[in-house]
Amino acid sequence: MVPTGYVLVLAAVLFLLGLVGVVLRRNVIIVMMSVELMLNGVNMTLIGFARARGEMFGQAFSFMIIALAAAEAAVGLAILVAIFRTRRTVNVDEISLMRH
Amino acid sequence: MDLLSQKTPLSQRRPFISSLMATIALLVPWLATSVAWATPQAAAAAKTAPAFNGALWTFYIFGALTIAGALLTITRRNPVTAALWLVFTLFATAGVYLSLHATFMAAIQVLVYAGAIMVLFMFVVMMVGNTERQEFGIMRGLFSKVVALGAIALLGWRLISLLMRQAPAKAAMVSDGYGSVHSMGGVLFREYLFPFEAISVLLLVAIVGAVVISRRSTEEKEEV
Amino acid sequence: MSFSLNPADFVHLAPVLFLTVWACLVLLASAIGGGHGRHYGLLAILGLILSGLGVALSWVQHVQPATDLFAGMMVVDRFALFLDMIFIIAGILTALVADAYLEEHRFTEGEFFALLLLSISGMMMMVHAGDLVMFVIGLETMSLAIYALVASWPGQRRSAEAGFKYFLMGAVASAFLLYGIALLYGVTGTTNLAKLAGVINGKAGEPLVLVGMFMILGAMGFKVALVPFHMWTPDAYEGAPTPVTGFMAAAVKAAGFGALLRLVAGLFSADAWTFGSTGWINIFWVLSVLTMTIGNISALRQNNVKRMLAYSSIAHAGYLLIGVVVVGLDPSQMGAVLFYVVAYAVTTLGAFAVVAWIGSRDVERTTLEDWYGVAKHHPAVALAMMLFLFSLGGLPPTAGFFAKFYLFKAALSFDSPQMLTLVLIAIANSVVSMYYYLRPIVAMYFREGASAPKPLTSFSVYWVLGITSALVLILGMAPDATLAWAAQALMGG
Amino acid sequence: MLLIAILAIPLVGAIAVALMPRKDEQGARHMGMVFTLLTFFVSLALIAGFKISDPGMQFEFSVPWVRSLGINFHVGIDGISLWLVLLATLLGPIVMLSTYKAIDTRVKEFVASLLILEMAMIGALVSLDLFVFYVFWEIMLVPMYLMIGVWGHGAKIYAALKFVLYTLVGSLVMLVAIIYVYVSHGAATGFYTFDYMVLTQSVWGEQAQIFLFLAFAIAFAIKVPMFPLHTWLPDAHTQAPTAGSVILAGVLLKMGTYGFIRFAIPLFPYGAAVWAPYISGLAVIGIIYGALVAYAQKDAKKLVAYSSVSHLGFVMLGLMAMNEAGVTGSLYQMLNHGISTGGLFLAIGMLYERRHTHELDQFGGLWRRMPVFAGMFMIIMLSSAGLPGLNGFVGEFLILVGAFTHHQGVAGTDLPIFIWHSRLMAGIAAIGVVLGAVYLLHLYQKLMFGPITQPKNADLDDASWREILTFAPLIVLIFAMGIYPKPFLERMEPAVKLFLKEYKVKYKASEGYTGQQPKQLASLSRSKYALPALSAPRAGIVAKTTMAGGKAVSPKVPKIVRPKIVPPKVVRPKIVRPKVRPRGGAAPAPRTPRKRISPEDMRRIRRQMQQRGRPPGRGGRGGAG
Repeated sequence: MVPTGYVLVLAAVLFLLGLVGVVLRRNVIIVMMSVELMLNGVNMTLIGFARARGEMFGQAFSFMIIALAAAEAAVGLAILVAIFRTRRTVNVDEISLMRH
Repeated sequence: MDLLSQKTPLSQRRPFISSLMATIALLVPWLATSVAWATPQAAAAAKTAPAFNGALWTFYIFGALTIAGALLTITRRNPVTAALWLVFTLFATAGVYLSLHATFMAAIQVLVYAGAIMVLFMFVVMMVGNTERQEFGIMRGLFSKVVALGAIALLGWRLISLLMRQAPAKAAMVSDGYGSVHSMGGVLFREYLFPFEAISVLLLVAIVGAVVISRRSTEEKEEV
Repeated sequence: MSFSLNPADFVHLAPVLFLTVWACLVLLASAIGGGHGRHYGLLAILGLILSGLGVALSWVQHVQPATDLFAGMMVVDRFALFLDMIFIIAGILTALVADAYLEEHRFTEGEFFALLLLSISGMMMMVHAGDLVMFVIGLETMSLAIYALVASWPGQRRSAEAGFKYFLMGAVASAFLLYGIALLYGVTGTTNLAKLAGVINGKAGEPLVLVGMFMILGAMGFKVALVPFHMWTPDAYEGAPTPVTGFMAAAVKAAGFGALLRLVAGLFSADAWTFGSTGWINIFWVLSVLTMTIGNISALRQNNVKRMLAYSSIAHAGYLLIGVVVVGLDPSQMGAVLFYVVAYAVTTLGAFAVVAWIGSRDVERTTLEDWYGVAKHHPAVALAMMLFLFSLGGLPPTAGFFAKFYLFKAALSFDSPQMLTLVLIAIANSVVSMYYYLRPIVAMYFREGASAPKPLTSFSVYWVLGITSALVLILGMAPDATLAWAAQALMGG
Repeated sequence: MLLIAILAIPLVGAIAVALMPRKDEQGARHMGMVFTLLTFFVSLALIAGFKISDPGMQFEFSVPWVRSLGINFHVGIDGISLWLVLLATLLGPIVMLSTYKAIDTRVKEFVASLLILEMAMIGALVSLDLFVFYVFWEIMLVPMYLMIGVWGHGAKIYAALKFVLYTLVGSLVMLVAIIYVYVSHGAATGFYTFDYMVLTQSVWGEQAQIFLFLAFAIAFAIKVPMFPLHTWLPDAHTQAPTAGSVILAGVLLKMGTYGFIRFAIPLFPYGAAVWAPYISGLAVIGIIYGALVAYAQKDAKKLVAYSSVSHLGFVMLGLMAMNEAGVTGSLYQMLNHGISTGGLFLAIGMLYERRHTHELDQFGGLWRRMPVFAGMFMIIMLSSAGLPGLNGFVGEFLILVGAFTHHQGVAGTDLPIFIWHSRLMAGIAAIGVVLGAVYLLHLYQKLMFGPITQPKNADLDDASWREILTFAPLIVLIFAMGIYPKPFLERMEPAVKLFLKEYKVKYKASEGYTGQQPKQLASLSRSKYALPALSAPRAGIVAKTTMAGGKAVSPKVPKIVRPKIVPPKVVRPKIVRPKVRPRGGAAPAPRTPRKRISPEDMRRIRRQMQQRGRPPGRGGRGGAG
């Protein structure tokens, strides 16, 4: 029997580590991976709570979140590819065109 | 946070990566054995011998691995390494799920997350190639980073202390089938029927979106 | 726990499902018919009109609110139907503009319109959601489609970058939203909105609930671009293809506010919360002041019309938050905020249609200098733009004025100094906003252009301009019918 | 219906002109001329049909506009607005005539703007519904903005922007006050309406009146413009084209003073009394300041612009005297100012057409080259300076008399301080009259007398027939109003008397009343129009939403006060309510024309109301009987 509090704290740490990655990392792909970490934290929270309540809804929810994460990753990576394709000839330092 | 990064290029770091992969490979049988520990039957059996709480130990070990993996994921300079560590983390997470009797979710985690999604990531990492190009960054400047870190630390401190105090003290007893494919199917095709269907729209959007984004303009096509 | 699938549930949700199917049809058509110059926009519009008819029928036929479709996952009430109608109208107008715009700028069309339809069905799911699961799925369907649409300009790095920025921030916001939901679920044991509204009263003081609600609020604030979470807006609006920008400003904002209102009415405004120690309403009050003030002040120094309109949309989100405050105090005042949403959506669609109209062939003429002398060469369009700008600024006899007036009236009907202050701040903001709304007029009317612009010539854009300016005037001068509809559009009603 | 026609003709004209081909500039001018003249002639019917002895509203017309909010398109005129409407319709063709040469770019748009502006001005003058008034008030901004911005000169964009933003600040504050009035009146009576005739039957508490009056007064004072808020005016005037200046000076500025007399003072008499000393003080400062600054100007147009500040100070001073002489005088002075300052701007515009400058130094000795023009200019100038025998004198004299007996106006106080205050004000204002003569003569002398120093002035043409025709009606009016003011004054008088009587009654009723809610007075003579018969808000929307505030207040300390709405128990008499159309139902029953209800009926209805509804002790029928 795992105390629910432990699970939730673990999940929160995962979520926060993901957040730290999002905020601090400059590499886009790693930032996206950090988002995945955050989503995992959410999933673990849901599953932990579901376990504590002895019901399945939380798990079903986290199932949905996995699908959602997949869809998000697909779109995000597609945009990324599009950026790098258009950027090939451009200087890397000039990251954003839209700065005012 | 880039202190831990290594300057050596990817090609010379093969041995490390293969050792990482080996670790991941080792994890798999471990996971398999944890299933045996973590099932309710095992837990029930464990009652007779309270000296060893299998689920809790599984949780400790995989929890530690999860955190380690997550830390490594967000600190690696090379996206390939980071992705591998993420896979590692996801495996470890699956282990945690097992300790929570969420067997189906653990399987899905390995199959879909660690499998499919991470393949997507790796694919893009490889396709984009040179990592120097991938700089983007939401936060700019040291100051804003420090502020953000402080905010996160504050949030984390509040959140964790709250969770410690407020978490349900005692988990419910669950029946044999809890977390199994059967019980999951029961929820997914009853109460969650509509979301289950609706999520297909989401996936459709993802597919169409990916197609739209990666299309080239007609002119460009003519040139190519 | 007994559950039986009621086939009638599908009928209730027919407009949503139909739209999804139609999107697939558009995809199929474009797969067969090829990519360019085939006016798939018209096909999409046909689907939208049919779906709109369904919504209208549902509105008319509606006797009892259907609140428990698919085990409480979906809700069909007049509130949602009203918003559906806004999405559909916004979709039709966007498709009309896009039809000309995409052709000019060489997009591949079929998928674009399929995404447009899918995003609308996502929005519909979101406002029809009776459960946080569906809420999230709807939100994500909408968002992913919009990310893709923003980044859909082929070969334009600006568009892809805007899309990525938007995507990344949106993904983080989603993670927060989900975490908040997870916490709520943990404390209350349910994700059903109706059940939550009942349970949450007793749990008002629980810190975990608070944290969860804050996270949800923050994520929704991101979606509707409230001020601490608005950073993405100008970039995304500027980088996106203009019809998409218009769609974002009108429909996405409407959807976000619709969802926010559902949450506010369901969760935040529970009696124990309203004036509790946390004071949800006070939070919205502060957000409102911040959003409109910072939105307006940032808009002041924009030389790019598209960016200026982006900041103006932030400011309008601030005004709309007044409506949220009002609804939080008294849910029967929903009409005021819904009317504002309609008026703002119509006006901003018109304004962005003009922005889309004026550019040509890979060049978007969006700086003020590009607009010099437009009134001389294209007096009708300049007049329409002036109308839209006055409506955004809230001058009579336009929709924007009446909406603002109605909103202020709703706010002042609470005899409270706090609301009076809020309205006065909004008034001060209106004056500030007038300053920058006048700038395009100055450019169009008072300055001489070096050369005549060569705008889009397709009639579909003129159609949009005609329809939106007519609607702006109708909503401003004969708002009776819309007011009545908006007043009927109550949740669970 | 006559008023509707007067409103509709310019609007139709604007649309017609807008649809004309761009090339046909002369055609657009003629079309504008036709429509402004038509408006003017139709408006003459107002004089013909005006009942002199009737102090109340005439030519009333009301049709529900936004039913769910109780907004009616309610228009009507009385002796106060009659002449202002006529001034607006008269200046229309005159201005149109003056633009034949002056405006040569985008003529079509100019004529359309002018017509819309005319419509909006008339609309603001005749509307008897606060919402309608506000709409017209704001619509005035747009064409004026375009006129200054597109056809102006110099720093026109700055001037146009300043004009819009200044006016907008005030009017939005007024909007809040209007909404507050609407909401609180509705909450107190259960009858949600913007109708002026209904709202004037209520008085608000002292505190509320002070703030509400201030909110209205800021809007109007900016428009007038009163002394510290006047800075937009010189810019707008100088940069605007002649036509714009004439309309601005002629009618637009009157909107401010008209707003005071029509809305701010009758609705909030107590607030007016509280602020009156300050306002008249500012008015006097405006008189002197405007005159001195005008004298210092080197630019003819700016000089006239500052003279407006001075003249409108007189108008405000008379108005704030709140006695018959003062109010009548300021009404009369509004007309005078419209005519004479309008004329001055026209004249300066004609000089500008010839020389493209407003600099005083560029002129001189024009008398010899342009005797006819100089003669007409002199008459207008003297009228503006208040020469006895011309119209300006009558107005200024009345105002000074009124201001001198100011103390009798402010709620009948005879405290020495009020007496001395009023004497002081009148005394300083009298100095202003002298200063007025000084700067106007200075202007005339600079322009007309002396040697011709600039060679360009040596071959200027005298006034053309078109220009003479432009001036003719003004000059006729200057003499007519100066020599025989009776026809004008006798139509104003009953309305002014009624205005003052109601002011006193309502002042007494609101003195010492500190309630949050407005209370209704049953005893106002004009109340025969004030039946809630116009269009009650459709059952449901407003009433329900505003009465649904009955949620349980949480035990914790409320940060926002829940609406304190007493559920109105007033049962309104069934007879006078219109048939409420069932929503979404069949076609509405044809609207029967609103019945004039005889005093007997009125009494009966009021009795019914009292018997059925008024819960005793709500202080509803307090006030002075």
